[in-house]
Amino acid sequence: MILTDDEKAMLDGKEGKTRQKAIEFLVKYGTALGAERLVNTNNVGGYMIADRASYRKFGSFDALFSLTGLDSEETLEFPKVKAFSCQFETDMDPEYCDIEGKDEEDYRRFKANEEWLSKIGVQLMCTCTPYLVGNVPVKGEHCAWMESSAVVYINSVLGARTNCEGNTSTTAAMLTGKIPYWGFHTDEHRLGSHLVNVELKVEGLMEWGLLGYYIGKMVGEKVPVLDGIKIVPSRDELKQFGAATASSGGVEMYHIPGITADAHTVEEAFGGRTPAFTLKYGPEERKYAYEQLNMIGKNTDVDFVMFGCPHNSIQQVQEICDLLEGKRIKGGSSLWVLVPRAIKDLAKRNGYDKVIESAGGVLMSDTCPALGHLMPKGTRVLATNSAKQAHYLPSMMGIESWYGTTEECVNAAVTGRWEGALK
Amino acid sequence: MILTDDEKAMLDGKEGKTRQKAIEFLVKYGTALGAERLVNTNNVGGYMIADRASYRKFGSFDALFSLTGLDSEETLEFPKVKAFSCQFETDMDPEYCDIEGKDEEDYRRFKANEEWLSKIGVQLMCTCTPYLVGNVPVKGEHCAWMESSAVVYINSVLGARTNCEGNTSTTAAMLTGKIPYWGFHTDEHRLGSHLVNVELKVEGLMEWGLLGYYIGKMVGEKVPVLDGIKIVPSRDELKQFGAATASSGGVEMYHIPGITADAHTVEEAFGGRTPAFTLKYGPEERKYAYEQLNMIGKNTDVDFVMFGCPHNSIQQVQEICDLLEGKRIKGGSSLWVLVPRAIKDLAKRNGYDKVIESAGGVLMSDTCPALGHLMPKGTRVLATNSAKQAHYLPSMMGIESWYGTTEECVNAAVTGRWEGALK
Amino acid sequence: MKTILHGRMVVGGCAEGEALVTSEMISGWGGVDPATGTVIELRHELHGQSFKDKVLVFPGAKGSSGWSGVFQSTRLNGSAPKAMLFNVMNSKIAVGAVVVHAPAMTDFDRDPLQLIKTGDWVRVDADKGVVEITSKD
Amino acid sequence: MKTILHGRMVVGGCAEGEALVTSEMISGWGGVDPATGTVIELRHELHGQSFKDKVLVFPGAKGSSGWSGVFQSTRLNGSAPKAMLFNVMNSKIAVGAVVVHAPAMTDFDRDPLQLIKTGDWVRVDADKGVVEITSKD
Ligand code: F3S
Ligand code: F3S
Repeated sequence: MILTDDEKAMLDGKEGKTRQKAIEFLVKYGTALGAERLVNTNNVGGYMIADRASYRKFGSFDALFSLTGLDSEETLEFPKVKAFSCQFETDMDPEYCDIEGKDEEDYRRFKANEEWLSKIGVQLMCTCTPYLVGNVPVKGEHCAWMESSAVVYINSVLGARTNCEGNTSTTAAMLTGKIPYWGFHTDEHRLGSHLVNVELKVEGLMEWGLLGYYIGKMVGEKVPVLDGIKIVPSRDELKQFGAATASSGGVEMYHIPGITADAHTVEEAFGGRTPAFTLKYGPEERKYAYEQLNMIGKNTDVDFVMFGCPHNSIQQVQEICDLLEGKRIKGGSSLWVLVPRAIKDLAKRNGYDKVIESAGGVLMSDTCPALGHLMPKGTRVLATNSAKQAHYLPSMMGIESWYGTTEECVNAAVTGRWEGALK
Repeated sequence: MILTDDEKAMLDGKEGKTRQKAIEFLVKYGTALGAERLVNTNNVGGYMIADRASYRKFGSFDALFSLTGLDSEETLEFPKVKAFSCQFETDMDPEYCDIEGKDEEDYRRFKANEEWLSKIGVQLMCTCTPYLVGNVPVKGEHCAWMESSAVVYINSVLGARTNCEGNTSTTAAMLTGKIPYWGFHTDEHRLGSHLVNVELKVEGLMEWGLLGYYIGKMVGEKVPVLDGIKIVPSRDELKQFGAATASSGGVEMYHIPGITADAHTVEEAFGGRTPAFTLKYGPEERKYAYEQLNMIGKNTDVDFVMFGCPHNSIQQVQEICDLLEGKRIKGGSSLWVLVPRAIKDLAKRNGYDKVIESAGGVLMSDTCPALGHLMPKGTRVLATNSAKQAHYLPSMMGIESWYGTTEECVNAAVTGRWEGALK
Repeated sequence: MKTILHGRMVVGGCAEGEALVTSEMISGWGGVDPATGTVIELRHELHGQSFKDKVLVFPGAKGSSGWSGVFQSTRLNGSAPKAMLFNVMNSKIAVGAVVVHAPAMTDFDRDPLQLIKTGDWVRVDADKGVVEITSKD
Repeated sequence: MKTILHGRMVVGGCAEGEALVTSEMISGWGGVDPATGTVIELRHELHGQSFKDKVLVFPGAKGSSGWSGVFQSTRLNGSAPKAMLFNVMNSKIAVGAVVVHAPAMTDFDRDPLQLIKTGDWVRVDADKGVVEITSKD
């Protein structure tokens, strides 16, 4: 790799051992990728949260994050970060230890972890939707983000430039303000590969989730270009769509010409090249996606309903509350509505916390079931409007799951029964 | 105007008198514009905050907002809004009544106002930067927003479509989900008119504010296209830039080809037409803008420093705190750092409230000096990094003002003296 | 001497009064004192002058979206213009014109800023789309 | 029968072991149990099988950005693959390969998914860019 003078100085240890270790990792990583150089970044989002077992084992945040964040067995002291840096999700909401099965030790560790991050200058956004709480990158901005659902959103919808980074690369990027110039940082890599002719009218969170799940399955980690989208999708629809493509496949970028940032037309999205493959999305494909997402569900006795993967916007909270208002969820069932912490503040201002609590649910922030390995005790059957959560939770937690509309899920919470169906 | 069936039904009063009045206004408004039809919108941001005098005079929110929001002398009862709707700024921060010179009556009215808005389903974002707290419109999304700095941001940077609406049109849009299809909703109107050759390297909030202030002055309410921008500006730089163009002029849309949403190239930004005018921005123009912004400042004894017009992002709060940490502002001086309420939550999590308070400043949300006609008692000389606030406050409040970098303003807060200069 | 101008109705009605003309756009919020109808923008050529009961002739509206709110207040305070004639349409001025309730016109066959001088007597029939100017000289 | 493959080094080093081959991309987070190196993605053809001490031959990495974290954990838990051979480079697998510390290669002259069968003995010299396959049959 070709390094600039400031990069060479860091590599020589001129800015201390920790930054040296960080840039050493970035050089190894760039070499693995086949990158020719690094690029400056001032927008990094990662994950430095200690779980109970690791923290007990390592005894300090410095030791643990030296390993997971810098690939260093030696414990290094962390200086202030160089880039604007955010903590994305965490593994618990400190306000709901009980419900999550966390104890005093977990709570103390979490608070200490927050303090440690804050001390090195990392913003505690604690969400997988940082673009809902002020981290809205500009088109062309070089970022280094983790969290596949956020990556696909900012690359595609906003036209920012990031690969789907990992713990180590984001930690190294925070400390150095650098990331390999490769992949979605370059024009070439952002061009479309697969053309998807969407023959149906796609409207609503569930439909966009199905479309995304199908496309991810079909294109893997390639770059799909959607043609035939007639109605401008909402931010929340795109959020669910992207998360679904990144779960069933590894989509980090897509184009909806005229709506997403990079291309006005299908031709532009392919950069003049011919699509490698052409797919269609019609009634059969929709049905296939629905069945894939619902194949783990047999038991219609739902005991856990979850909204907010990726974390809910205030608009989604409002929609849920409009459906929930004046109702009570079934005894023995649980309802979790997940939001970024800052959105919880907004929600409270409008009294949505009360609506959810009176119905017997919980307005939770900072975390999610899949990320925190958290579920209400004894959960057997989940219902959710999130394709991502329906994809991951059965594998991770050994439960059954149903995927459907927000309304079907609210009904399942109230009646305790799944009555959703593809209409 | 040609109306659809659902619009005609509303006009006939099928959805009640209030929505009837709302769509009546929209038809008058559309006629005034010369619009041919309305368009659906599900993203409306407006202002329904009662000030003390008006509330005393009208006695109820329904009466007051019937007049200011629906142009109706008759008091109408407000049903739930139809579109996703947000309250943008307000005229006070209920946490700082003392400092703002507000009393118990103001506080109670404010709280009652919040409750009233919440009851009709309006989200209490209470900021002029709703895109920092989750209202991030998608490219092509038809919106109806007030607040010039927000309008120019979402039109240009995000590619959403809105005119700069007023109290009445946004209230009517909330209740009906409609707005005239005119102006920036149409492709034609979004094309560039003026080419601006930027001959300087523009970097940092102050420089972007100067550039914006100059351009607004020159192009009025036209659509400038910036050529020669070499470094991708940050979200905050664009935020300051847009607010400045909308203050010295009436810019509601601009293009920075390749960075803002609508155009990849200068040619595209003009839709193939020839620019009506070509301007340049070089050292002289920069100097002119600086002098215009600083011409009201004579007295260098600064007693009020203000950051956050438009409201600060968490990144800006961090930058201010990095400069402020460990310092104390001068006795008798005031320092206000303004943020959206939801961002205050984030800031607290990182301890920035403490940093600001220990320095003798205040972390304030919901409002701003210009909007709330709020200043620390006895203020004579302001220093700010906001071109918009430096433009408006002297006229509105009869004070002097200085415009400069964040660092110069922090120094002025600490020393009580303005030592800024154009370098 | 009388001059006739034709234009498009923005808000209907008839009114007449003395003209107040400016070649500079007007800012509502922060640019006008709604109590008196006085222009308060420091850098404006009308700074210190009120449009109360005048026929306001100007290029158009600039600045904050509070424009219409301020102009509505001038109506409620009795300090609104008698009529408004302007060249450049935008959403601020359209909302503003509707809530001011006074006759308003735009899209003229000739430029009113050129033809009308401050102090001229102006009769506006927005419904018919006609403006009659009696020069003060 | 021995077959030789050439490719590009991703992470240097030499290792050998039995091949575990899949034509499906692997999800790290939510797809692999880091304690045992077992694939847990329910819909995956390797579901229930562990890559511990195997030479893992696969198209590439999919799914969440937790990929590298999970693969780093397999190293710490002693359940990592001996080597990784894959076709599609991306950032997840690059970070993952670096933190696994085992030799890794990509960009082969022929498709390893076609040439290597589960159970074959595979010797990887990433530094030299050579893979030697001894068929089990
Ligand atoms: S982190 Fe977010 S994207 Fe889903 S899996 Fe958890 S809610
Ligand atoms: S409302 Fe916002 S844009 Fe400035 S004038 Fe007040 S801070």
